Amino acid sequence: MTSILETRSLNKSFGGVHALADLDIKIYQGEILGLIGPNGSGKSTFVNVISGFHKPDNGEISLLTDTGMKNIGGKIPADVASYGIARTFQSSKPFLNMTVLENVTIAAMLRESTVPRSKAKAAEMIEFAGLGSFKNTLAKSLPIEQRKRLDLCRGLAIDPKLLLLDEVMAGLNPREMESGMELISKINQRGIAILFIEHIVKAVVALCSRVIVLNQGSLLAEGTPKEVMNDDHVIEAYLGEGFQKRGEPNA
Amino acid sequence: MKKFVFKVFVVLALCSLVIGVNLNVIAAPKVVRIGFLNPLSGSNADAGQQDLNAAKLAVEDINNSGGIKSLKAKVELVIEDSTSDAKEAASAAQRLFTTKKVAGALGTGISGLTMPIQPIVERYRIPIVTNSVNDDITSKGYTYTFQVTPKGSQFGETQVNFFKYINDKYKLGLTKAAIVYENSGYGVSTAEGIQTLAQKAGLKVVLYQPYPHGFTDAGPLVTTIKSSGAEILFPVAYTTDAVLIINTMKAMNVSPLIIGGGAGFLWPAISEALGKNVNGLISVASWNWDSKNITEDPNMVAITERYEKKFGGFMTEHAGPSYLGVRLIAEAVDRAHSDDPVKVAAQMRKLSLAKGTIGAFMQPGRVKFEASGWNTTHPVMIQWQDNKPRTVYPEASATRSFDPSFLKK
Amino acid sequence: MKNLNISKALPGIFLVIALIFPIFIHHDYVMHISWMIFLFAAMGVGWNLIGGYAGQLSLGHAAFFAVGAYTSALLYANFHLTPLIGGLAGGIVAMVFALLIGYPCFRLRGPFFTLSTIAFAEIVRILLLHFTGFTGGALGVTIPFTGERPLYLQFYSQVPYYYIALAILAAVLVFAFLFERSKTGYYLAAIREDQDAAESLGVKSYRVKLISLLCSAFIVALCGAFFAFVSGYIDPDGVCSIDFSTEIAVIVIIGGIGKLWGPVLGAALIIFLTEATNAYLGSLKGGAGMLLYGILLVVVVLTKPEGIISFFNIGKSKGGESIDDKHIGNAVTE
Amino acid sequence: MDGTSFMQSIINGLMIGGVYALFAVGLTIIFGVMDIVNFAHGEFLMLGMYLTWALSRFFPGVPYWLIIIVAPIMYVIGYFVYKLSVAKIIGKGHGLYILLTLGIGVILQNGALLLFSSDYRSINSVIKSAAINYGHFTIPTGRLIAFIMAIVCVIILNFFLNRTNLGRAMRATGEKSEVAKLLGINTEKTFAIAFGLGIMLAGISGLLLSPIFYTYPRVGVLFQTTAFVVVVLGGMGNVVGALIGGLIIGVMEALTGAYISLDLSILSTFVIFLLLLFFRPYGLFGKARGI
Repeated sequence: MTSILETRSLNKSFGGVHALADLDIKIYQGEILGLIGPNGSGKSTFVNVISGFHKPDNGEISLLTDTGMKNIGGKIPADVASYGIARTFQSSKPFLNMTVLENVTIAAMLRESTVPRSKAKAAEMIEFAGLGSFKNTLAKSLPIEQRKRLDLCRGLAIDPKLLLLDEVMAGLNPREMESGMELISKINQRGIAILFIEHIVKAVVALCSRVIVLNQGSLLAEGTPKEVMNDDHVIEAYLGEGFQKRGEPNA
Repeated sequence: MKKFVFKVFVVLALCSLVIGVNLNVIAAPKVVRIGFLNPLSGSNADAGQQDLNAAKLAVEDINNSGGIKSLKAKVELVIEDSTSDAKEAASAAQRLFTTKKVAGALGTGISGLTMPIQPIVERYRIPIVTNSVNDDITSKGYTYTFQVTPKGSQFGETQVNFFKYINDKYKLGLTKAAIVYENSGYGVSTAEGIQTLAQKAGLKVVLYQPYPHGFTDAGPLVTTIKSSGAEILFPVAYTTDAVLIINTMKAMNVSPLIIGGGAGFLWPAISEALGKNVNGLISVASWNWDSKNITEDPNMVAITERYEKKFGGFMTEHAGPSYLGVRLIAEAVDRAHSDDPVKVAAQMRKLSLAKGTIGAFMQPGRVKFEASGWNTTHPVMIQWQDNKPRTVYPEASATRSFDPSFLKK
Repeated sequence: MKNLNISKALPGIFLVIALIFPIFIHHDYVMHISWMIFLFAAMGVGWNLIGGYAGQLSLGHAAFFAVGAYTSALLYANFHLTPLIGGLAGGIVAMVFALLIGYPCFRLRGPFFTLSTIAFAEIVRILLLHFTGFTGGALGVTIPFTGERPLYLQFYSQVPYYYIALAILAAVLVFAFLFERSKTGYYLAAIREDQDAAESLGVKSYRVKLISLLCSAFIVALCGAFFAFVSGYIDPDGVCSIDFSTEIAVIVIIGGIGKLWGPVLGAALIIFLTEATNAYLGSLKGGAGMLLYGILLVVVVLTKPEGIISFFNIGKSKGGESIDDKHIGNAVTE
Repeated sequence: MDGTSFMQSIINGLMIGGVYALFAVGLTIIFGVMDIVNFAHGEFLMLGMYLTWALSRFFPGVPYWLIIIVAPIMYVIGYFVYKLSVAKIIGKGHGLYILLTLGIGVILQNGALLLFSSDYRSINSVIKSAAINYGHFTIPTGRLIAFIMAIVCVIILNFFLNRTNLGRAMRATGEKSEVAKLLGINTEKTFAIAFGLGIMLAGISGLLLSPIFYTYPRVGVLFQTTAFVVVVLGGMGNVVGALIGGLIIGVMEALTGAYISLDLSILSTFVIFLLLLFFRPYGLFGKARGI
């Protein structure tokens, strides 16, 4: 299992608060890695540091490229994207006054040389993501599910090797979550590794082959979803001290 | 379709408005129009206002004495505000020359506004009389520009000669000179004149310093003057900076002999600003109301008195030449028997007006334009005495002698 | 992006009207006003590339105008070079200046960028004044008018200037039309919508803004060269003043910022109104014309912030309505 | 350039710096609280000068005591200018307030030209060229008074902003206006007061300048661009920063003028400005936001 992304003693603190503390994390090729942890555990910071929006204090981030592992720590977001890492934002950030097609075309332009080719690619991606019927609607008039789907679709359009999904499922009803998970596994089948940051345990268990847990910026646990869910430390971190283990935590 | 029609309608409306604005019909032949182009707004508005007063008086005087006799026509002044912006001045000139049939025009008193107008004047072959002093105005081969006043480079000559005159006469023994000038067309051309002459006259130029016009504090400038040890100061500035320099020098008791470079050191505003402290101040001037060529001719004196009565202040350095400019154009129209600008220009080039005519209004007492369009004249030196600038040099033009009592101070 | 909701024919119709207009009306003053409108419109379209599409409000574009004017005028004064080449040289020199200001200034946002463009233009003006030996300093540069010299853009009649200015405007509009639809155009719209989201998709906002500034500088410099030869005299305070930079910006903002036709409409309105007020009110009392201009400015801002163009709904903008800059407070991108 | 003229340059710099500072303090308050740069600030300075000049014709002599009339009038003018115009475009993007304030500036400037004509007005009082000569140094009295008044105003202002409720409300609004609204602060009123205060300070600077300077419609332009530099140097919205920034710019201008060349003295201001914007955009003392 060759890893596509590795961090070695990754550190980031904001004014004394250690958001990330000596993190060594590996994401393997083609896997869907779940990343869970209570609020404020550093999940979003981790995504922001990997995607270049925050500069790491120290430590290394290396990404698999055709010429072997390359250190991408400290690169600006645009470079990180061109190396092949796409991301979505916790609160979706579409280009509001543009249509869905225009939104995705912007992303497709990273790899496609001309505007018409980018548009064609974008149309293709839109169909793939099931947004066909919304192609010419303005992003600002899309409901929450379609906005999330648009974020995903835009990320796809830059042909990433790794897709960072930051709480893509938040705010969706069960039916929407079902089709969301379907789309994510469809994306994964195209060989794109996914870092799946989510609170909804059901989705993590269903999609992820492996899960890592962060707490106060450091790695608390790692393993299959089942192992992690039953790990005492994890339960303690989530539910606070004083709770005994009571078998399978209900969804 | 409806929206489309609406849009085409708007565009056509805009175009017709542009056309309608200016195509008024040519007035009855009985009026000769003389254009007036000077800054009535912006930073040079105070100079423009002096020119406007003089031009109005000139037109009044012409009409009171029978207008243009050969055409039996009254004269009308067509006023355009050139503003103090060069681009707008060019548009104003374009508007004046193409939409109003003028026989000639007066404009402008500010070098930086006259030069952008000259190509337009040349294009429409309309004679203009300017009282701005920059040497370039009559050195670029323009044939329809007539410069009534002395040139910037002559200012230096007169200032240095005058200094030598009083330096010898009163044995002042001063040798170290500082030249500070406003970094503008007027400032640069005047300062270069002073520098070349001062060196030739054996003066030691210890400071040759441009300063940004419209500065907020004369402190640094006066400090530089003080540390340069200059005994004579040749400042070239408009009113705002001149007042600041003199006040700050008084405050820092730096008191070299000041020989002003015209404009700011000569206009009424400085006497309002300095009160009686202005008396004794010397300055070069492109024209002064009490030079001998005027005081010895009752008609000329009458003009300056009419000006003072009408506008409540002595006729200023800008007003005199502007008045003369309008009268010269009227004279040329009269001699050309036509208000066709090309004919008027031809007459202007032939003008040779000496004593007894309006030509006496400009020292040394005659008006004659060279091929370059420059009227061969020379600046005069004035000294403020009882809050009025009095001509004290050269002797041929002086009506008052220089009052040395101020030198001791 | 092509959802301009005007009929495709309208630009063609405007061009035809403009081409035949001088046949019917060729009074020199009307021609003068027209080429002034075309010139300011072309500069406005140039300014709009950075001010509208990239949302970077510059109040220092007179610096590029001055660089274009001075380069072409000095090339003429020293080597008798025709402005057809001198103008291009001016454009290139202006692009170099754009690199100088672009690199440092694009890390700034909101009022800080605007203030730094003011400082940049003032520095250019002061240097033009200071190096008298090279630029003629305060004495300025004269290009004497010595009769009909087409190679040096000198004509007796104003009609040729009308057509040259029209050609410049048409070329600039076509460029802007294609620019809007180019990758850079899309990227600029994306940046204006949400710079973080755009950067996460690989958009190098700094490089894209620099490209739009380079194009903008080239266009405005070209207009500077044209103006230098038509007016025959340029001086630092005339071509590089704060008031002039502000006028270019005001024309686009009033006409409709971020919209292809905004600058054209703004130029027509402002130039026409300034001329009309100066023609009728100028001689009345100094300042009356400008007072009306000030009142118009305030009224437009308070009643119709998106600019006059929204009345006509020509060329719906792709992206931001007005200059909505969300990162107002902090000066620097993280 | 011997020692004395170096010291004299420092004095010159501090003296004009006092005036720059007081003028900039008004600008920095408006920015600190309302996040807008007032491009008509110079014209309000001009308004203050004309007001003082007009009053001094009825009350001749040294005009400084006129502050008790000029200050409130200018505050009221500022308050209503905000209510009638600026209030309508708050939060609608920074391009609009630049245009609006530019428009207000053009109106004030040309209105003054129409009312007072373009002649130069000055107040004939002893202050005009009075100075304290100490050894071979000279301290112009008029500018010294302006310098002291600037310091006094900043101290009072600082006290007001930090100690009084209204002051704290203004700082809160400056920090995060949405949050301030939630806490029940009437941001509308705070904005109006801040703008009124800013314009009052511009008026006071006008009063201090009128005895030692000349008044004409475009006088504001001379001070405005420098004030932008001072505000950024001191940190947008930082009152004490604006005072220190003003003094630094004054001294820099004086020294460049004395040691390099006079016509480049303003250049030094702009070069500092650009360097500052790139390396310390929050100014020497400023925080990211608020006052």
